[in-house]
Amino acid sequence: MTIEQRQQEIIEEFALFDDWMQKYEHIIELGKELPVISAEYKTDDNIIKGCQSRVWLHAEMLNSGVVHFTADSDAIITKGMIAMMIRVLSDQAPEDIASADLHFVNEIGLHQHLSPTRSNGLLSMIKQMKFYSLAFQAKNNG
Amino acid sequence: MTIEQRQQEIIEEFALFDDWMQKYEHIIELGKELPVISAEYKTDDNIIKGCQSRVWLHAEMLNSGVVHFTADSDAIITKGMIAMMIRVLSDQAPEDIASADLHFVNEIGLHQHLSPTRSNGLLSMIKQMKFYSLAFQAKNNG
Amino acid sequence: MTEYSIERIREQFPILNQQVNNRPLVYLDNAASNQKPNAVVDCISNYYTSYHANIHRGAHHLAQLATEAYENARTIIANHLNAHREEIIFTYGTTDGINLVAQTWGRKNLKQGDRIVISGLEHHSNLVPWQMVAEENGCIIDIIPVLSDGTLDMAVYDQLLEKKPKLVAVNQVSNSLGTVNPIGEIISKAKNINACVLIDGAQAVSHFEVDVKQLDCDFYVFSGHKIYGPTGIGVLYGKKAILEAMPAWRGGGEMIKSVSYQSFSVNELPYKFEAGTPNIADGIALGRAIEFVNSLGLNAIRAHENLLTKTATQRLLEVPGMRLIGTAAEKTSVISFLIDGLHPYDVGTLLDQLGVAVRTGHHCTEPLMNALGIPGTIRASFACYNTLKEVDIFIEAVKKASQMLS
Amino acid sequence: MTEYSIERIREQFPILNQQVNNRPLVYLDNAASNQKPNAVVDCISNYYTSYHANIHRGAHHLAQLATEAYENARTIIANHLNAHREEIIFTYGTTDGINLVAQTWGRKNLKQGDRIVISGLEHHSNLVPWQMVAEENGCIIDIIPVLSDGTLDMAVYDQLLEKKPKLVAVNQVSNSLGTVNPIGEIISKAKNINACVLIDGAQAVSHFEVDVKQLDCDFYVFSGHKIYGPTGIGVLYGKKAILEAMPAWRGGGEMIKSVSYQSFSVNELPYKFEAGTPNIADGIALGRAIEFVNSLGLNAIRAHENLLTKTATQRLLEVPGMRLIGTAAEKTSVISFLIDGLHPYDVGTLLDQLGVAVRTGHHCTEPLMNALGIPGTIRASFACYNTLKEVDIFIEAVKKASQMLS
Ligand SMILES: Cc1ncc(COP(=O)(O)O)c(C=O)c1O
Ligand SMILES: Cc1ncc(COP(=O)(O)O)c(C=O)c1O
Repeated sequence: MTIEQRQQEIIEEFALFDDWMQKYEHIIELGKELPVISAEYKTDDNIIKGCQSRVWLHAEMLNSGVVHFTADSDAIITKGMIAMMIRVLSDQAPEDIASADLHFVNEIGLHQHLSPTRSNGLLSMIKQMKFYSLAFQAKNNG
Repeated sequence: MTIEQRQQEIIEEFALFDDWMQKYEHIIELGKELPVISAEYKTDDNIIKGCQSRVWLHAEMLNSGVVHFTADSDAIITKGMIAMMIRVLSDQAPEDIASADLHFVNEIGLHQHLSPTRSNGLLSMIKQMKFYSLAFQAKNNG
Repeated sequence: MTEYSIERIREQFPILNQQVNNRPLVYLDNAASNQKPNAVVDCISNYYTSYHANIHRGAHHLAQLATEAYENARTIIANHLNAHREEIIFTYGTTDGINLVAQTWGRKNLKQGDRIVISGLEHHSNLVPWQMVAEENGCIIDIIPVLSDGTLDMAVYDQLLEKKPKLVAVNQVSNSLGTVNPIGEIISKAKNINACVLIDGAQAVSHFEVDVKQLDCDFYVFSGHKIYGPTGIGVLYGKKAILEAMPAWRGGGEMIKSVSYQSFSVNELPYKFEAGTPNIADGIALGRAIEFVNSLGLNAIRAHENLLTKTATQRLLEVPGMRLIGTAAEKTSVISFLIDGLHPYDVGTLLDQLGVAVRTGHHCTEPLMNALGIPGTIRASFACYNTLKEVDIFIEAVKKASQMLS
Repeated sequence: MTEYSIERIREQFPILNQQVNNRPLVYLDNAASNQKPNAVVDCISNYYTSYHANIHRGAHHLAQLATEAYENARTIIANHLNAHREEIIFTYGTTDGINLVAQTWGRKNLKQGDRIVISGLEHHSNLVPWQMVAEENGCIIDIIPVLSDGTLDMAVYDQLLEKKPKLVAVNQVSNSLGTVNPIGEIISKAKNINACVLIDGAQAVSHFEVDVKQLDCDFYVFSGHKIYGPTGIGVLYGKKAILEAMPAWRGGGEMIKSVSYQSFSVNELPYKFEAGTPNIADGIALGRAIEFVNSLGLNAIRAHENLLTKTATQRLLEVPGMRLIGTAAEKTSVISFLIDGLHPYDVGTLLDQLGVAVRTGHHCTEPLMNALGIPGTIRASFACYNTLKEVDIFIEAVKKASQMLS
């Protein structure tokens, strides 16, 4: 599935919810289901420090040429948001990740979580995901 | 005449004027008529520096026990105001000067010239006049 | 004193009357910044629509009106603090005021090896400016430790004073925990060893009457936006003799007596510390804000806030896993808490969805949070306009959020 | 571009529609501070009555709205100056901005024996801060002299550059005389010898488009209240690399990345230089003020002001003893003058009685007045909302005052 198709999938999923409470319950669920990042990657090196919550992000280039992300956060709602980011961006080609427009966040009404004012680390995480992808891409082409 | 009587005199004088123009023409006239301060007193020592206009003030204690003031300014309206201050306060007993309430300025509608914001030196001049009087009084009593 | 009518008070704060996420707004982020009554907002509009002009030195009518209003605000503030007019310096906020003192009094008087005592409860704004001077001049900063209930360890304070610090800088009230510090005792003990004392009153002025003469502190600072006044304005009180001996900080128009291309001489107090065109509108409006609190009466405000705080604190304990952070006997209307297993950010996010505005995080007291071994707290804080009904909504919202997250 | 409709513009400035001393107000003190359109005033009221909260780090709705509006204002300003967002530092005014640069870049980079070039036209705010650093660090200040027409002696500037100054700090437009300085030439010559350049744009921003990238200056500063915005807010533009290399100035909340009791690390740009709760309301309103000038168009404003200035200048020459101070070919809408034998204060006082607001005195350029051998001037300055009718009233008032005083 392309990044766009995955975004559409999430948008449809969220269309089922009648109110914000169901929506947040779902995000919390997603947060709980996020595969645990392996301990070796939950290091200070991989930390993205928001003021409100912290995010750990690890990226690796698989042999198949796609970028694989694992991540974690100390806050569960942030973690739920991370789960969606990973679902959309992980295991995609680096050039697609780098150029992705994550419009689904707006469409499911959660754009406020990506506001710089939240300082929950999410915005920096997306920047960092794109940055990794660019780096892998450069290395591939180099 | 007491300080109060002199103030009343000025208030009555100004009551004759129909508009601000006559009033200011009169002040300008008073400014022009102010006896020249003698050159020996128009020194940097005696200067009271407002931002807008400068004032020179000299005070001396006469044998009769009253304080005699002479003063000058580079601005003619300030000088006119000075003329009135001198008319009211000069040649009075130091204790009367020190405790004088110069309500006439308000009553003739010129209080704005005594506002600290004008920084024309007038307010500082009055302070200085009272300060001299207190000093002379202390010396007398001492 | 007239009766404390919460309806009549709330009428003056139109911002409170709105829906957030389809729920009535319950604004409990007052320790970060409280809301402004109509009188303050109208004061600003009225200034700009009828008598704005640059102040001082202006010989024209509008300049005169603006100057009088601005200087009148200074007088209101001076009277409120029991200070002299020349001792009231308009700043741009608490942070600006503390930096002013650190960069003038501090850089001049704090020498190599000198000690500075601050408390473990300080806001970054009463810590970083001293770290800057300490680094430049080679001084040592000592911290009065915080006990587990959020009060200061006064026994250690006594020991620190034995090292003869040059400066003691503490807040009157902790913004993170609400602890009211014993500043009377702190000041008098510091004065015994001739230390200079700065009190950060940012969190105090909207709850307590402050008499700087009686306190006998050397400096007292606060922000307008924490006492129902506008942002961008604050006050530094300083004892006249100390202010006179201090070098100027910002150079420019208004703070000078005379300037040549070669040198300048400084103006008299308070102008010496007020370079450039000041924040005229907000200075005038701060005067109005102080009249507003005085019209309600700070004692009446505090009584009302105490009722809300006591009720909310008791009811919070109904929530499973509730952990109150800061349980000093003397507190203002700040309640900081954690819920076992839940991250403050998650709780704050769900409270916001429920219309309840609280603050989460370290509240600009990162070292305190580290000392307490917590990542931050959820902080609710009440002001004169909050109601018992809002306490109810708040408690229900905390319960709901806690449920959803568990 | 739409037609320049003075009626529609004046409707937006209710303050202009009043009587002073029973005469219609003619406000010609715009170089000191211009008036604010309704859009700016309403922006402030609207902020306080609907979405005030402390910004950044707030997880709740109002904090989010306030932060977005404040950061959006920063973007408007960045676009207006052709700068990047991180290069736009909110200050409290021109004076605050220049002091920031002097106390950070200046104290760090200006060493014993280093030379600073400023012009003889500078406002005290672009002189005293450098005198302070020069005194502390042992630097030498060189002055570009002012010629009799109020322009700078560029030949001497070339000579001063031969001494390899570290810094050139000049205003784009003189507040006392209205002279427009050749800053393009000043900057490029300074850049040839790798001097740092600060431009004081206080008097320029309400008349000219400014493109800091094209100018290639290192710093550009201005005040909100001189571009139809509120008091208490200003802007410092700095090149990113230079801002990054500069130490922080005010310490406190928001400007830090992380703090312990022992030390702190600084936040990224622009926050590194924005300690404490900023002037949120006025920052947002400054963005609105810039939208206002752009809605009229700075070229259209300047064309209108030029017409007023030209007309008034010609007609002033009808007054016996008229002496224009500052007759540069390139001027903004400032007319400074003296009348033989009359003191500026007297003329200003009578003009005020006639409803005409002008400024008199040294205009915070005392050294310039001394260099010109005059005690000060009478200064009339026009803004976008002044009219030819007001020029008439002004001229008649000057004649009347002159008559009364002669
Ligand atoms: C050229 C110039 N520089 C600096 C300033 C100082 O600006 P502010 O007083 O707003 O800080 C002014 C205005 O007074 C000015 O005209
Ligand atoms: C105790 C305390 N000190 C200092 C500050 C800093 O105040 P401001 O951000 O208004 O400069 C605050 C508020 O944030 C505070 O609560």
